Amino acid sequence: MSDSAERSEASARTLRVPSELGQLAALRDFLRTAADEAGVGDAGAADLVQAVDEAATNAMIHGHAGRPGWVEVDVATKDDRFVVNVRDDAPGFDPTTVQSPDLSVHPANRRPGGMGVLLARLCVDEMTYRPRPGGGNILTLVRRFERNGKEDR
Amino acid sequence: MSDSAERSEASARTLRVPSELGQLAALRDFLRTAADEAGVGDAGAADLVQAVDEAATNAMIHGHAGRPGWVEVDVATKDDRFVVNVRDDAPGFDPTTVQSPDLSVHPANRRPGGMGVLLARLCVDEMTYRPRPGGGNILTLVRRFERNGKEDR
Amino acid sequence: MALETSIDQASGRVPITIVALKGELDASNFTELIEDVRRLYEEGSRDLLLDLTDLAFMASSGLVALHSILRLMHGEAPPDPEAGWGALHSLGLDVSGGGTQTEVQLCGPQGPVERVLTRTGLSRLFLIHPDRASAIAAF
Amino acid sequence: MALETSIDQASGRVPITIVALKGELDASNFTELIEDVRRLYEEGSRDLLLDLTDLAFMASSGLVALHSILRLMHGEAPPDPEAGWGALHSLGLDVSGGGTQTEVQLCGPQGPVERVLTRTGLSRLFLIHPDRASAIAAF
Ligand SMILES: Nc1ncnc2c1ncn2[C@@H]1O[C@H](COP(=O)(O)OP(=O)(O)O)[C@@H](O)[C@H]1O
Ligand SMILES: Nc1ncnc2c1ncn2[C@@H]1O[C@H](COP(=O)(O)OP(=O)(O)O)[C@@H](O)[C@H]1O
Repeated sequence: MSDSAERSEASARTLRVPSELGQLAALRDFLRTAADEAGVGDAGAADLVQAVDEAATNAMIHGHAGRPGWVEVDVATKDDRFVVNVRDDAPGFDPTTVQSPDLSVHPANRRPGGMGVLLARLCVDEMTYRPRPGGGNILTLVRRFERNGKEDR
Repeated sequence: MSDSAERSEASARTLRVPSELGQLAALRDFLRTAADEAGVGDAGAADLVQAVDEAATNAMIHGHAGRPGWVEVDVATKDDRFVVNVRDDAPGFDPTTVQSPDLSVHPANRRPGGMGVLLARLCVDEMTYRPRPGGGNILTLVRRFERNGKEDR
Repeated sequence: MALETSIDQASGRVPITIVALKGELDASNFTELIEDVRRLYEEGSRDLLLDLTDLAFMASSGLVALHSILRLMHGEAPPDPEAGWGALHSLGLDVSGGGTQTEVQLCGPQGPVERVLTRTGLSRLFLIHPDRASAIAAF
Repeated sequence: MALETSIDQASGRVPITIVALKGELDASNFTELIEDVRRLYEEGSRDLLLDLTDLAFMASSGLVALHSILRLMHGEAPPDPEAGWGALHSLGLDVSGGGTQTEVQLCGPQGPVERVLTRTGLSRLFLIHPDRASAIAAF
């Protein structure tokens, strides 16, 4: 697995940005273009953009927390699965362990914030975490889509 | 130098694509967005896009020549210099050693092709080559521009 | 795509301040939006319509901005962005009667933004109108 | 942005086939353009106008396409893309009199594309018109 992960790190289309909130827009554009090319559809592309934005924002705000670092996103299509890896070199943190806010509580009685991980989760079909060999984190997000007549080339 | 080169490899905004001609459009979009953000101006941005496209195309066609590999572009602004590094993991080749076609010969009497390196050179103010530590190539392209009243932040 | 904010005035049964958002609301700019509204409140605005028609993207930090705007427009101590999101407390709104506050209303959310509001339940905090005209009529 | 090719017919003093390019002409698609023109020549086209108005980008491989198109429209053996660019020879056009061939003409190149043509000297191979109307009048 580490072998295939490293191969994907080497050759899939990948955007790396410095850990600055002003770079989030570039990550979103990158995702949007890649999802459009893959034929994921408007809603699917928007959801992928949302999930990646939340993951990258957390890496920058909570992970790097002002220290220098990078966040990297790579994309690949495997059959009907659009697969995104969000990598960073921040301290290890597994967001799949974050407890979801209780949505049955009226939002007026909740604290603001704490919605990012939940939103990311709701936007994709799979979210898996593993530590990055060499330090940092890899969050893998998968969204299924219908390959509506697009040619396989 | 290797130290600062590796630091830039780690944190500047960077797009890596697999060595496939269908990925050139993504590299061009990336450059266009970054040059626009930096305020390089329309003509300057178009020239940078042209130079990077030619360099990346050569890395794919002549460098990897059908074998798997990657091409990576990172961008940074230093004062009035927009600096692009085009990296690849292809066999070592220094394009600054390529002899320019003789433009005084009428194009009807020239062979087609052989214009890429020349065009790239004409589009930028500096073009320097160095081998990539660990294998491959680094071509650095610099274009000067007027920071017309853009705030330094 | 950055965030552009434009401000208009309209009169329904009350004077309405309309803040139209264009672009993308994310972690890099949500505090600017809070500051804009803080200033509007200080200048006397009491009823606010956020026009989301041209907002292409809203991150979860945008939800924090909505929460903060609601606090501000209810005259609660404006949250200090420097203190981080954790410093914001839950809203002191009485929701026991099931009523929705009317001081801050939304209009025009497109698919992606609407899904964010719905998925997180934040839509329950606001009256959400399809467009500006119907929103103005509702104040 | 991919490359879109649309084909029109017009009649000047001769029947003119107009190939309008939209998008970006690069190493991934230049052979498609050559194939389009090969087919047009086989179907009888003898005078060709390339409308570059909506072409936002042309790589040096686009220049190879222009070279090949010129050969094709002069009835020379169509180059074999499989054999690579090196297999293409120089054009057998007589340029000693300083005249420019008229079978392939260009119109509408915008800044970036025009600079590519000028910087490489390829502009000397073609009559280049500002727009489609003036090009049609010139055939
Ligand atoms: N990459 C990360 N590194 C460290 N902590 C994180 C990371 N991502 C999330 N967290 C923690 O999980 C919490 C919930 O995250 P999230 O749902 O995105 O909401 P928010 O960021 O608004 O607090 C954060 O407040 C933080 O404590
Ligand atoms: N990255 C590279 N690796 C190996 N050879 C290269 C590379 N770039 C250029 N070359 C050589 O230099 C020549 C000139 O390149 P160029 O000016 O781009 O024209 P063209 O690619 O059309 O031949 C190529 O034909 C090739 O032999």
